[in-house]
Amino acid sequence: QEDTMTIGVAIPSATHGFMGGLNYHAQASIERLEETYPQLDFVLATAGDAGTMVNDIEDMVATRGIDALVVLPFESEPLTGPVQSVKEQGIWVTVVDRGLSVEGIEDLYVAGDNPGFGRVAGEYFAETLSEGDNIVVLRGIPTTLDNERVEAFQAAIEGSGINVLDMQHGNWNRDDAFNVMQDFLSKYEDIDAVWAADDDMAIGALEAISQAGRNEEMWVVGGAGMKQIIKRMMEGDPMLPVNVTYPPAQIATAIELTALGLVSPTPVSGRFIIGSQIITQENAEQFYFPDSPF
Amino acid sequence: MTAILEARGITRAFGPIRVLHGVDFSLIPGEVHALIGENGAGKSTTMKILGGYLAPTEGELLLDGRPVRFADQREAEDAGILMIHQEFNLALQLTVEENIFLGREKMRGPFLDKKAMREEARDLLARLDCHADPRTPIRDLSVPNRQMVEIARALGRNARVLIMDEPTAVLTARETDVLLEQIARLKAQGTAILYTSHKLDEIARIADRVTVLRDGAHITTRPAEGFSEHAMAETMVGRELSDLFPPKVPARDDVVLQVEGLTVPGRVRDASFTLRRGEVLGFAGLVGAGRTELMEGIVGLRPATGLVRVNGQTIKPNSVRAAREAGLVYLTEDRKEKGLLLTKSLTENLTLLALDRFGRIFIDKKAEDTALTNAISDFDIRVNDRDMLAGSLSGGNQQKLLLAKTMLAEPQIVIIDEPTRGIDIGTKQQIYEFIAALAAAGKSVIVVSSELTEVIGLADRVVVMGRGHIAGELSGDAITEDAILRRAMGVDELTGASA
Amino acid sequence: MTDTTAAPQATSRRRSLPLHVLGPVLALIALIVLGAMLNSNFLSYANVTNVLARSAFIGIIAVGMTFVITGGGIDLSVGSMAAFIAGVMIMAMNALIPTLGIGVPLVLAGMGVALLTGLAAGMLNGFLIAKVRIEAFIVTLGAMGVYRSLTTWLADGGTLSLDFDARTFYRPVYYDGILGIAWPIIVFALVAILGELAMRKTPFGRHCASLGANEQVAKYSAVKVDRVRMGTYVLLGVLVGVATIMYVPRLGSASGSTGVLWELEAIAAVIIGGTLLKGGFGRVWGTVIGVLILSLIDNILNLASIVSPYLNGTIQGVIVILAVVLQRQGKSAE
Amino acid sequence: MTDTTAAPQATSRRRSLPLHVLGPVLALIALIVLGAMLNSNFLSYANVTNVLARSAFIGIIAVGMTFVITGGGIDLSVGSMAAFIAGVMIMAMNALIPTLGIGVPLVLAGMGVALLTGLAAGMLNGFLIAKVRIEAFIVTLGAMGVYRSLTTWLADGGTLSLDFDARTFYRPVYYDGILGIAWPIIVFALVAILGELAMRKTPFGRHCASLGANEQVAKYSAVKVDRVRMGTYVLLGVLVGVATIMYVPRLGSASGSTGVLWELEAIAAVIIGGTLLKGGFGRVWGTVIGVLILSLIDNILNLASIVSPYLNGTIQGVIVILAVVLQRQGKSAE
Ligand SMILES: Nc1ncnc2c1ncn2[C@@H]1O[C@H](COP(=O)(O)OP(=O)(O)OP(=O)(O)O)[C@@H](O)[C@H]1O
Ligand SMILES: Nc1ncnc2c1ncn2[C@@H]1O[C@H](COP(=O)(O)OP(=O)(O)OP(=O)(O)O)[C@@H](O)[C@H]1O
Ligand SMILES: [Mg+2]
Ligand SMILES: [Mg+2]
Repeated sequence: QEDTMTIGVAIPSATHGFMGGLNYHAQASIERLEETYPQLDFVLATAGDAGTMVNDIEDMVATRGIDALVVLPFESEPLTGPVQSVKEQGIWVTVVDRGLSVEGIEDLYVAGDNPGFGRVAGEYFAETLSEGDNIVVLRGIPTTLDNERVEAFQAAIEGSGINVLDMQHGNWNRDDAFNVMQDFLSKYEDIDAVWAADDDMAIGALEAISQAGRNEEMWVVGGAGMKQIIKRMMEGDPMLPVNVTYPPAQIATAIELTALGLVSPTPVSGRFIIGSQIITQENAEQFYFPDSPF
Repeated sequence: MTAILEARGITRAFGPIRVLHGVDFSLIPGEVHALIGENGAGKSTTMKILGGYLAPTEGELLLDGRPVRFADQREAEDAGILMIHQEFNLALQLTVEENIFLGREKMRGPFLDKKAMREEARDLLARLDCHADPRTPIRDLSVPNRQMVEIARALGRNARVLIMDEPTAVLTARETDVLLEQIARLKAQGTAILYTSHKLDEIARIADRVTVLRDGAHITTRPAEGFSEHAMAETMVGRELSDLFPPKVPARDDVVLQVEGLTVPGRVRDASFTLRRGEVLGFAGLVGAGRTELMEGIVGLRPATGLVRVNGQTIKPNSVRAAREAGLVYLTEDRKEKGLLLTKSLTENLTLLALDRFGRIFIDKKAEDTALTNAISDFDIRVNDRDMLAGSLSGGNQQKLLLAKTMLAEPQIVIIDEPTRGIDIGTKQQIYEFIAALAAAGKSVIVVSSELTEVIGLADRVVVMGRGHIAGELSGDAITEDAILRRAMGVDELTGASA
Repeated sequence: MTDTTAAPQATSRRRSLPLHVLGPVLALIALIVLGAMLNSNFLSYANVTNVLARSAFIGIIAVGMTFVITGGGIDLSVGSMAAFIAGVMIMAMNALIPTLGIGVPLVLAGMGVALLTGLAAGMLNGFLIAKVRIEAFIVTLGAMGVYRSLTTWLADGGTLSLDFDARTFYRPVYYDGILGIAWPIIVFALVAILGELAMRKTPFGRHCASLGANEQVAKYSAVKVDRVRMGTYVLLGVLVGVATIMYVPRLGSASGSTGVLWELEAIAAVIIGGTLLKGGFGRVWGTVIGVLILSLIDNILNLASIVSPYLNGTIQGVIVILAVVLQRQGKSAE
Repeated sequence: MTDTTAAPQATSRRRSLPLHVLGPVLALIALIVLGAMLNSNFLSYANVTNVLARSAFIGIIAVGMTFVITGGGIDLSVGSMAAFIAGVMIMAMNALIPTLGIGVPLVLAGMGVALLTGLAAGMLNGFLIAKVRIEAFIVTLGAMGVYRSLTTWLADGGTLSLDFDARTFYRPVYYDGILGIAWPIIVFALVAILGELAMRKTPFGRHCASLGANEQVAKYSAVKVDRVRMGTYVLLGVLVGVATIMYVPRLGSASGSTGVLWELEAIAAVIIGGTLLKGGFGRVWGTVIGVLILSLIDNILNLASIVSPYLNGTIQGVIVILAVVLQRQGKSAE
């Protein structure tokens, strides 16, 4: 009883597909670990903005006496100070996905590769398209993260002669992406490809394209491997040649490693960067998780 | 003596319509100057111009002999001119004290001096023989008490000129006396008072001079001495007036309304009475006797217990709809808060109660239009424009519209609370005839009124209420002012002793 | 005398009324002209259809909102209610596929579920507001949180998707139409016309306005105040159901982020259209114009790429305020 | 006669007043008891300090909102206004470091910028509402979009961060205090006390209430209606500035997602506290209770991990409605 240990998990709430997947994996791994290690207790809090996430973390420390914190910072800057003070109280800190703005606070860092996410997609565009081809880009919610991805994408296609006709925010949202894509299609006669930067937006964009009857003209690259998209890729949908991974399961990895660090003497600190890979029709099967909500 | 406030050739137009045509007028310190005229003659408009609430379209105002132009009401108030409006000008959610001192709060240091204000409010009200608690929100006061607050507010501001637009319309005789005493006191202190009322006996009692307006034009200004009530009435209306009350028609025998043991918690206990076909039943009582509450309880507007039978059939309690379907309709005494939608057109107001008669699925706008035409002619509503808002009608004409609205529902039994509040004498006569005609046609009418002459002149039978229960009933020749008052007061003393 | 003076007034009203009425119409025309100038495809059949069809969801909801606001109420829950209804509808349809197979019965069953869920949600709001007498703002703010979170919970944090084949079958309800007019546009037009009729020609519309103008007076005029108030929320709930029926076939999915901020958009459309927020006066056709103005702003911003997309919100906000200023100026001129 | 009838009325008021007044207080106590039962650390110094300190932002804003709502207005822009002010303040401070160095002058300059920006934003809202006479709902809805997007634009889509050293210097303004009471709590308490005094003991408070109760009456009573209305928005703007001054040292950054939904939280707190949404009556202490209730709900949900976090929104929504039901029941009993 006495050595019951508590792990706090603070993540953003499930406001779009990717975060939904992340929430799913967090809950699933917590359930799994609670069964495996009866001496572990978990507190899961989801927040809709940075301030609330800080509140949640404060509550975990003050009232639940956590021994370790796994946090996916809603935003890097505002979370840096509060997480640092958690660390100063001798609590183990695992940071997931978005790094803090001061280095060396966390014991363990597990992350996807945001610039990689943009770069891999950009490289595919640069390879596949030829000079003078036109593309449009659907961006996410304006955030640092979105900026990093888009900058890396732009860097990767630089010099390829690909023409970026337009970029608008689809906010990682199907409906917004649908509307923006409809308007792109009205505005531009010739579009050869779409970088939707997220599979939720890809779904909206695909729908708008097929409504306009321009399926033959262009293809779409989304990202993060949503199961519906992967399924369509497995079936060989020509509009979805590739996808780029950005695994929501990284949170599970982080939680599991943290738990392991608490219950066993094995040192698990360090940095684990889960690189973004390209998914093609051939390897799609490996990335298909029919049970995940994402 | 020189005039403190004078108007020269004042005209006023609303949009393209002129409602005042070159009115000349003067007010001398220490006099009570009465302004009389029919509904819509322009009395309120004239008063608002003098009080700084409205700007004249043409003409000029002179204050102490010098031309002035009030940019807003505040400037008029700074010049010592205050006005009591015909329609209440109180914020319902605020308390009595807050309303009385609104805009000129007493301070102690940086904070309000609530205690001083409360005390002064109490004193002012006491001068008017009104004992409302200064901490009560206006919402919880009866209509007469609200009027007293309104008057107290004006008294508290030590005006040089006090303009009173029908201050007694909602008061009973007793409170009117108190108010008139106060007016006499102010007059003795040299305040100039401009006064209007449709109760011509008051005018005869207190006025020094009388100005008559008709259709927005100045007809005459005369000393009140030797200007008889009858002469005033005829000058206002511009024609001969016959007897005010029509002859009474005897009621039939069958009972149409039977009220048994009706109790409105906290307001009325155990009231029972009957009403026969073709009868005009009067309800008299002092302010706060609970007549309004009883009537509202009967028609389902207030939670009440007890039985209400119409033609022997018990009607569903606490349902206005059920009462209305049984042919029972109530006309409220509070036309501004409960009677009319002031921001809506005349038609929408007229047909609201009887909307089901204008088509089940779609409203028949043509029929509505005809109904408005009929209402305007039947009730002599003076409208400038059929599309105007109800709130732009003069006070008396609003009352007529309210009557028309109620009658449009073709009730079998109609309860009229203060039917002639703010109505000019010519129209009063029309309304009385209308009530008599209703009774003659086999409808039944309950008239709740604080004007005893009205109850006496109209009713076959009078129920007197006091302190929340029925204190007695009079009929035929036994209905006299004295008998009614004695019953109302007698009960007062009796329960006062037992309490 | 009254006759002769009445005449000029009547004409002046007729003359000045348009100014105030025209406010929103002018704003709409200005936007259309601007759009046409910025992009030649703006007035193309495809773009016009796109804009109108996607206005339909907010539009149908805003028509219902017009009644609620006219009656002196407000409903902040409509966006999340739409998400919730969509979620329930999708789950119900998926569950019914084994029984009903894929076909018209399935779609009809789904529509039935959507309408009933809307009805129930509207009744719940209406009950708490009209009978329990809690501020509409609080009830619907609470309901907003409740439906939003229930939807996320139903979707397990992710997205609820309609079965692929069912989706393919249902899809034409958004994308097809008759005589080249898409279904959502037809339904929106129908709802708007019926709404306009109900507001102007029926006792219900009158009663809503009287309720919003002065509840006491309405009560004293034998208007069943509670029932009318309840009615406005129920009507709105059902219309949210109708909007959802048009929404689900579009993308075939629902999640916690479906319908975010629809409530504010719908309320803004209603007010831009000239309905008074404090109640007592409402006009449905104005709401339709308000909805179109809001959709067009988005469309034009996408078509034009004038400035940094970060500033879209600024432009939107300013135009919304300007549209209302235009309308108010018209009114005060009158 | 009137005396004797008035007497029972007065006593009944005195007896039942507490019931209605106590509504929110009871809800608060119920929550505290629940929290203490769920977790023994709930009443610990650290937790109480955390909850109170973080309530301060919404709390300070909600005190200002109480005046706006009492005066018959509403302000939907406060959340995004806070984000905008925070952004401007951070940029100003970063820009001033070369001149002023890191120290008290820099912090004071930042505070000055925040207050001035708040003042200006409040004046703009107030001007459009009181002078140009546009619906408050529309003005502030538009302003909400404008400030939100301006903040995103200033941050270039990302986050605006205060220089790290300046941040370290400024940090104690949130985290430290005197006599063990954190600064935000002290400032919140001060604002609440001054607000309560202003509402109840000064003409300004009275004039706000009269404005909300009946504008016409207020005008006829020589209340400077426009100025009072403007005053409420300016006061709120300045208080948003004050809240931002406490907020920036906490997170040291601002982005487009700062202060999202604060407006609804502040309005909800005001209404839970017993202020009438339609204006005419307001109480600041009630608002404070409302804010605490809202903060405690969040805190307790974190204490307990009762159910799926997806359902937190449901629980929150239901509790908010229940808190107001409690209060209304009290009122109707009266
Ligand atoms: N705001 C307004 N808009 C249009 N017409 C108005 C307005 N105010 C008053 N009127 C019109 O001016 C005329 C005079 O109204 P006023 O209120 O002065 O009459 P009054 O003599 O006070 O009548 P009453 O005895 O019924 O109170 C009426 O025909 C009325 O309809
Ligand atoms: N809305 C209200 N809230 C609380 N008390 C009220 C309200 N309206 C009236 N009262 C009180 O009820 C009692 C009776 O009201 P009211 O004076 O209307 O009776 P009434 O017999 O109809 O008199 P009248 O019609 O002459 O004014 C009074 O004591 C009054 O103060
Ligand atoms: Mg008058
Ligand atoms: Mg009465």
